[in-house]
Amino acid sequence: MNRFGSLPRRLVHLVIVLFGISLVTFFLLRLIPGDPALAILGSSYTHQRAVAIDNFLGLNRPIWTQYGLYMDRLFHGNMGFSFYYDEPATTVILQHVAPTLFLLVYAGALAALISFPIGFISGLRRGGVVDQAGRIFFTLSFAMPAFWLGIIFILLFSVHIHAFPISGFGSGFIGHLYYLFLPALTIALGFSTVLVRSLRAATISALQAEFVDTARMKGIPWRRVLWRHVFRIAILAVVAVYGVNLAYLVGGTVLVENVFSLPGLGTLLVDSVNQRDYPVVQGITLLFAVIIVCINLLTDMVQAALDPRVGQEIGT
Amino acid sequence: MSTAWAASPSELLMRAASKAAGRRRSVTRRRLTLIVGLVLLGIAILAVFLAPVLVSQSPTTIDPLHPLAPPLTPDHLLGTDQYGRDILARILYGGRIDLAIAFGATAVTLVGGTFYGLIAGYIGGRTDSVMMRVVDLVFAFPFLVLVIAIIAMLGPSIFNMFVAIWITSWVAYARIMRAQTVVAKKQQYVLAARALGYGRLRVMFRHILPNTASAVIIFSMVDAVGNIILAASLGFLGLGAQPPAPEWGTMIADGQNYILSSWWLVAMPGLAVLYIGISFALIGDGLADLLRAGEQ
Amino acid sequence: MFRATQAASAGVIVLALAAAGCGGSAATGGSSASGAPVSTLVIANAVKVDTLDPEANSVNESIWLDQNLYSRLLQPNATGTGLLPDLASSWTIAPNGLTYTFHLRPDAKFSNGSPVTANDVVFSINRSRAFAGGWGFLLTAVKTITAPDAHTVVITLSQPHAPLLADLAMYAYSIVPESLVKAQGSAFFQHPVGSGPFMVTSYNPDSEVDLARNPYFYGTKPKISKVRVLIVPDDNTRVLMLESKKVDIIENPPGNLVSQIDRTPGLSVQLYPSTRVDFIQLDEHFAPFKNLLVRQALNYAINRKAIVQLAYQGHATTGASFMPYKMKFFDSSIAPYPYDPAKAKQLLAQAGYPHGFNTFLITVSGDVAGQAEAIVVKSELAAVGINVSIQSYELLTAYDKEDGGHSEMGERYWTNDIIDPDEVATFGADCQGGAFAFNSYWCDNQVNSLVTDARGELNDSTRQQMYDQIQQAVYQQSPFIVVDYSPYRYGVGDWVHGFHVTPLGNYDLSLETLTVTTP
Amino acid sequence: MSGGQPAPGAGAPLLTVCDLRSYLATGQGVVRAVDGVSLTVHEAEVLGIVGESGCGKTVTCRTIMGLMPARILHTSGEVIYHPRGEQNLLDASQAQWESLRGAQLAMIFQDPMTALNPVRTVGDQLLEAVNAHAKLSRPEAQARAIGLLERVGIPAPARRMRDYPFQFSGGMLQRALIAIALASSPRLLLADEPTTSLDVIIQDQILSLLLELQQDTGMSMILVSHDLAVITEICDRIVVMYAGQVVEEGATSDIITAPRHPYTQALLDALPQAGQRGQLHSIRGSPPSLIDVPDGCRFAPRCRHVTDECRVWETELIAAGEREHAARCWRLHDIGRSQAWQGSDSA
Repeated sequence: MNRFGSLPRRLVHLVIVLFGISLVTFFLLRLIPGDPALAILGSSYTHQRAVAIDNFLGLNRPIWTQYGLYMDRLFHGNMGFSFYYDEPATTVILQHVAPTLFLLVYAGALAALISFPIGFISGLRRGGVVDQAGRIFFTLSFAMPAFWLGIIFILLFSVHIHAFPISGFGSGFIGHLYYLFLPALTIALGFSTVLVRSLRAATISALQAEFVDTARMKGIPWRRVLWRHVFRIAILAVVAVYGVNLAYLVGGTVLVENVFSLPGLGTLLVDSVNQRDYPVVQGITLLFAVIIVCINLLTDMVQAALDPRVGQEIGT
Repeated sequence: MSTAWAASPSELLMRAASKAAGRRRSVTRRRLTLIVGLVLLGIAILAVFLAPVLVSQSPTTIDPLHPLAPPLTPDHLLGTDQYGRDILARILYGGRIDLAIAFGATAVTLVGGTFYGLIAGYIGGRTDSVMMRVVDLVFAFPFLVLVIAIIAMLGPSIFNMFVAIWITSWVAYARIMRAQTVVAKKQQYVLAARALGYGRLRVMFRHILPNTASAVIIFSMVDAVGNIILAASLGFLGLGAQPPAPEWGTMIADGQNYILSSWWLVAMPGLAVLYIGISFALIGDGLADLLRAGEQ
Repeated sequence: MFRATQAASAGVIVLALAAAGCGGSAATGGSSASGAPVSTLVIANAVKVDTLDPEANSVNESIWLDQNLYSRLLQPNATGTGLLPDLASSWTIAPNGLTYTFHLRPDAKFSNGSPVTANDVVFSINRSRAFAGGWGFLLTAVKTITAPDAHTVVITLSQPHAPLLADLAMYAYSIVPESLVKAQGSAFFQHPVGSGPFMVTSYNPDSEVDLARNPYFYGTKPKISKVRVLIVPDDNTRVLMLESKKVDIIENPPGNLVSQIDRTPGLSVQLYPSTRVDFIQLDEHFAPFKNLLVRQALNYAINRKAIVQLAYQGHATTGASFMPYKMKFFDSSIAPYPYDPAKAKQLLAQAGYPHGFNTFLITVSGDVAGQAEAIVVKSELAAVGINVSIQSYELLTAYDKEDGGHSEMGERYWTNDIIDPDEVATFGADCQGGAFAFNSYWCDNQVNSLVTDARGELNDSTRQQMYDQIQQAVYQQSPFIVVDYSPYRYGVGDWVHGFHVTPLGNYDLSLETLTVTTP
Repeated sequence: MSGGQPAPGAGAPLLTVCDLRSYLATGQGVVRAVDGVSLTVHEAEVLGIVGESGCGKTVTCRTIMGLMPARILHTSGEVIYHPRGEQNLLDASQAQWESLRGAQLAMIFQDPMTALNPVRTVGDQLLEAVNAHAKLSRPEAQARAIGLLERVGIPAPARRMRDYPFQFSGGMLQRALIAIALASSPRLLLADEPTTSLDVIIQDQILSLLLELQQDTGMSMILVSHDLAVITEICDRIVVMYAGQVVEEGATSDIITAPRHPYTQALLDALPQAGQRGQLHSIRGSPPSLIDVPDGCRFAPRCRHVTDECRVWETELIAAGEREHAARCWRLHDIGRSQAWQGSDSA
C-alpha cells in the first residue's frame, strides 16, 4: 500500500496555490497607494523624476503586460530586479534566507525540546508539580507579545548578565546557535504553549487506552511501555498541531527579527513592502508560500508515516 | 501572531480508541477553572464599562506639564504616558476596543471559518478540494503583506483592523472544522441520520456541528488572545488604532520606545493583555475539559 | 509604519524591568581619556544600506557611508557653508561664468593603486547625469564636459549656473574608476574601488559593512585603521549596545532616551545642526488654505515651543525661514511667528471663518516625534475652533496622499542635498520647480522669477539679497507652516575624540582625524 | 461441541485468591466492586467465572494481573501464586510483577479492536511479547512469532506480521491477542469475556481454539463471561458471582444438575433450550447498586425464596455437596436439591 500515492496530486495543488499567490500578490501590491518612485525620491520628489523612474522600471506599461512579462520571467526563474537594492531580487532574497530559516528550525527544535518532556510528564502525572507549573508558565508566555518577551530577554541576558549577544547573526554554525539562542527561545516559548497542551491531552487519552494494558500484560518494563506505546501514539496528535503552528510562524518572525536586529526574510519583507519593492515582495511571498506548503506536506507525510490509518486520507 | 491548534484526524481516532471510564477529577474541579476564568473576564468587562465612574481623567486630554510621570503619582495611579495622558484611564477606555477585538473579531472568524470548514468537509470531493486550495492560499499568504495591503487601501482605523483580522484568521477555523467533519462523516450517528433521510443541511447543523464544535470553540479562546496580540503587532507596524484613541496594542507599541526610560508605559497595557489572556486561557481549559468529557 | 529610524514596539513585565528602569546601570567603570588607543571605530546605524552606487543612493545612511569611499571634485566644509578642494586642487571660472576649468591632483589614486584621471571624472559625472530619475536635473545648464589632458577637466555651460560647484560637491557626482565600472557593471558596487579615505573590506548591506584605511589616499591619512558599520534597526537595542560599550557611536537614539544617555557616565548625546526643516504642508486645493489670513492664523495658533518640548524633548530650534538654518544665505533676521491664539482667532474671523472649520492632518505612523507634533497641533488648533482629525498612514501611503494634491494638512520635512540654496528654493518656493512649492500649489510669479534669476547670479552679495527677498516672501505668504529645525542625534562614547557631523549629515571629514581609546 | 470434562483434573492448586476486596472511587461515591471474593485455580483446570455485568468479575481478573485501573481506592485480601511461594501478589514490586506477567500469568481482553496499538504492526507487538522473557536472536524470534500465529489459526502469518491492527477482522485480532498472551507460555491464562464482542460463529471458533490450546499446553485458564452457556460448555469448575461476591461454586456437572443458590437456578432457567416454546424466563429486578449495599443477602430483592431473615442475615459460603460444591444461601437446605435442570414455574 503506497502511503504517499497522492504525492503527485499534492504537488499539483502546490502549483495551483503558488499561481494563485503570485496573482494575488502582484495585483494587491499595485493596489497599495504610493509607488516605488515615491520611495526612491522621498522628500525631493518631482513628477518628472517619478515619470523617468517609472519608465526605467517598466511600471508605465499596461498592468496586464507587466503581469505577463513577470510570469514569463518567473517561469525562467528570474524574479526581476530589486528597485531598492539595485541587485537581482533572487540574490537579495538568498542573502536573507539563512537567518530566517535557521531561526525557524532552531525555534522549532527548541519548542520540541521544551514542550515534549513537559507535555508528556504533565500528562503522566496530572496535577503534579510539572503539570501545574507548566500550565501557569505557558499561559503567561502565550499571553505575552513575542517582541515584548524579546526585549526582556535582551535586558536580562544580554545587558545584565552578558550571557548572550544583543543582536546579529554570528558566523559559523556554532556562532549562529549562540547568536540566535535568545530569538529562537522567544519564539519557542509562545509556540510551546500549544504543543504542551495537546501533548498533555494526548498522553492522558493514551494512558487510558486498552492496548497499554495489553502491553503491560506482556511483562515488559513499564518504562518501555511508556516510550514505545504511550509516547509513540501521543506524539502523533502533536505532529499535526506542530506543523500547523510552524507554518503559521513563517510569516510571523519579523517582530522578533526586528528586536534582535536579525537581517531575515521577515524584516526584508516589511521593508520591501514599505519601499514598494515589488519584485522582492513577490519573490518573498512565493518563497514563504513554498515553505509553508512544504511544511504542511512534510507534516502530513510524517503523520502518515507514524499513523497508517491516516495514510488513506492524504489524497484530499 | 496568534497560533492555530488543530485537532488532527489521528487524535480523534485515538480518542475513540480509548473507551476507559471518565477521569477521576470530580466535575466540580473542572468547572472551577471555567468559573474562575469567567469571573476574571466579568470583572474586566465591568471595569471597562464603568470606566467613567472608576477614573475621572479622560483618556485623551494631554497634559504637557508632566509627561511620563511614574506610577503612584497623585491622581495618576498608573502614571502618565509620553503626552501626559493618564494610563489607567487609557487602559480602561482602551479595554472597550480590545474586548471588542477579542469578541468581535473572533466571533466572526469562528462562525465564518466553521461554516466554511463544515461545508467543505461534508460535501467532499472536488468542491472540498477547491475550497481547501483557497484555504491553503490564504494560509500560505504572508499575513503581513495581506494586512498592510488591506489597511493601506482601506485606511487605518479600528474597523479596518477588524476587517484585516477577519480576512486572515478564518482560515485556522476552516482547517480545524474540515478535519473534524471529515472524520465525523464516517461515524455511525451521521450514517444513521442520513439513513433516516434527513436533509443535508439538517445533518450538517443538527448532527455534525454539535458533536464537533468543541475543538473549534476551544481554539477560539486561544484565538481571542491571539487577536489582541495581533492588535499589538498592528500597532507595532503603525497600522493599529489611530491616535489619540486608546488601544492596548498600540499603547504597547508606542510604549516600547520608552521601555528603558519609563517602563510602565509598556508594562501596564501589557499586564492588561496578560490578564485577559489568562482569563481566556482558563475559560478555554475549563471548556475543553467539560466538552471533552461530554464527548467521550 | 516601520520607519527606518523609529523603534519597534513591545510590552514588558514590571518586575523584570524594574532593575533596568534606573537607566544605563550597565556602564562599566568610568574610563580615563588616556586609555590605550584603539584602531577600530564601531558605528551602529539605524537603517540598512541600500546600495554603494553613488548615483542610485536614496538612503541618508548609505549616502554618508559613500562619502568615506569616494571623493569628488570638491567637498563641503565642516560647517556646510563653503567648499573645500578634493580631487580638484584648484579651479578657474571664465569671466562670463560659462567655462569652469578644474586642475586635478596629480597624486590622487584609487584604492587599487591606479591613478585617478580626468577621464574617470568625465565618465562619473556623465554617468550620474544620465541615471533615470537621478540628479541630472541639477546640471541641466551643463553643455559639455571634456578632459583635455589627464589632469584637467573643462565644463562649459549654456547659461550661468551659480550652484555648479555645490552640485559637483554632491555625493551623486562621486568619482568612480571608468575601466572597472564598465567591466563589472552593478557588481562593482558590491566591493567598490574609490579614492576616498576608506575602502570596503566586507559588505552585507543588512547586518555589517567593514571599512579599512585606503593605503593610497592622497589626503590626511586617517588615524583609525578600521571602521565597522553595524545595522541595528531597533532603537532600544542600539542604546543598550552603547551602554554596554559594544559600539562607540550610535545613530539617532530615540528622543526620550537622550537625557538618560547623558546621565550615564562616559556617554553623551551629541546634537549636530542639520539642514532638516520640519513643516506642515497646506494644500491650497482645500479652500480655507487658499486664504492668506487663514494661513497666518494657523501660524499664530501653533505653539512651536510646545512642539519642540514634547516632540524633541527641547532639542530642536523653532522654525522661521523655510530654508535650513545652518546654510549660506539663510536670513537669520526672520523671527518665528509668536504663539498668539487671540490674534489667530481674530484673523480667522477676518478671513470669514469665525467658527473655524474641520480639516485633517496626515502623519506617518510609527514616527514618534511626528505623533507628538500632531497631538499638540490638534489640541492647539482646537483652541481656536479648527477641528483637526489625525490620520496616520504608513510612510509611502502618507506621501502618496500628500503629493497627489488631494490632501489638506500633512506633516513633512525637507533636507538639503547640496550646500547651495538653489535646491530648496526650487522645491519649496518655485511652483514650476517640479514640487509645486512643497505641494502647497501656492504660486507667486515674482518669487518664481527670483528663484530662476538667483540660480544664474554669480555675484554672491546680489544673490544674498535675492534669497533674502525669497525667504521674506515665503515667510509672509506662508504657503506651509515652518515648525522647527531638528538636529542629527548621535549617541557617542567619550572614548571617541573628534567625531563631527556636517549639516548635510556626512562625517567623512571627521573620520580622517578622529581617534578612539579603550572605554 | 462436546460437553465439559466429566470430573475436574486433580492437579495441585496453582493460584488462590482469598477474601479479595477492591473498592473504586467514582464521582457518585465509593463502589465496592469486589467485596470478599475467594477462589482457587488448579493446575490444568479451566475455571469459569459467570455473572451479570457489573458483578466484579473483570475487576477480579485485573486485580489478579495487577492491572488495576488508576481509580483504585482500596485493595485488600491475598492473591497467592503457588509456584512463586506464599508471597501475596498484591504487595509484589514492579519488577516482580514484570517477571510474572507474560511468563506465568497472561490475559486477553474483551474488545480486540482496541486491545492492540493501532499504529504498530501486529508482528511488532507479537515480537515484543516473544522477546519479553526470552533472549532470542532476531530470526529465532521471528520464527517463533510466525509459529504462534499459525498455532492460533491465522492464514499467511508471515505476511500478516507486517499488517496493522485495523487491517484485521475482530476474530483474527482476538487470535493474534491469544498468540501474544501465549508468547512466553504462561501457566495461567485469564480470558476476560474474550468472545463477547464477536459474532456467534467466530465466538465458537475462538472458544474451541482456547480449549484446544489449554489441553495442548496443560496451562490453567480462567474464563470470564456473562454467558452461562459458554461457561458450561468449556469449564471444569464454575464460580457464580453476584454484586461483588461469590454466591456459588462447584464442578460444572454439579452446578448444572443441582444448582443450590436461587440466583444460579434463575440463571439456568433463563437459558433458552433448543425447541423451547413460549415465554422465556427472566429474573425480575436488576442488580443492586454497589455503593450503598443493602443488608443481608444481596440477592434478596430478586430471590423467589426470600424470607424476612434473608434481608437481615448475610451468610458465608455453605458446603452443598461433593467436590467442594458450596453456595451463599442459608436457606440452602430448605430449597433442597429437587430443582432439576428444567425448572417448572416461571419467575
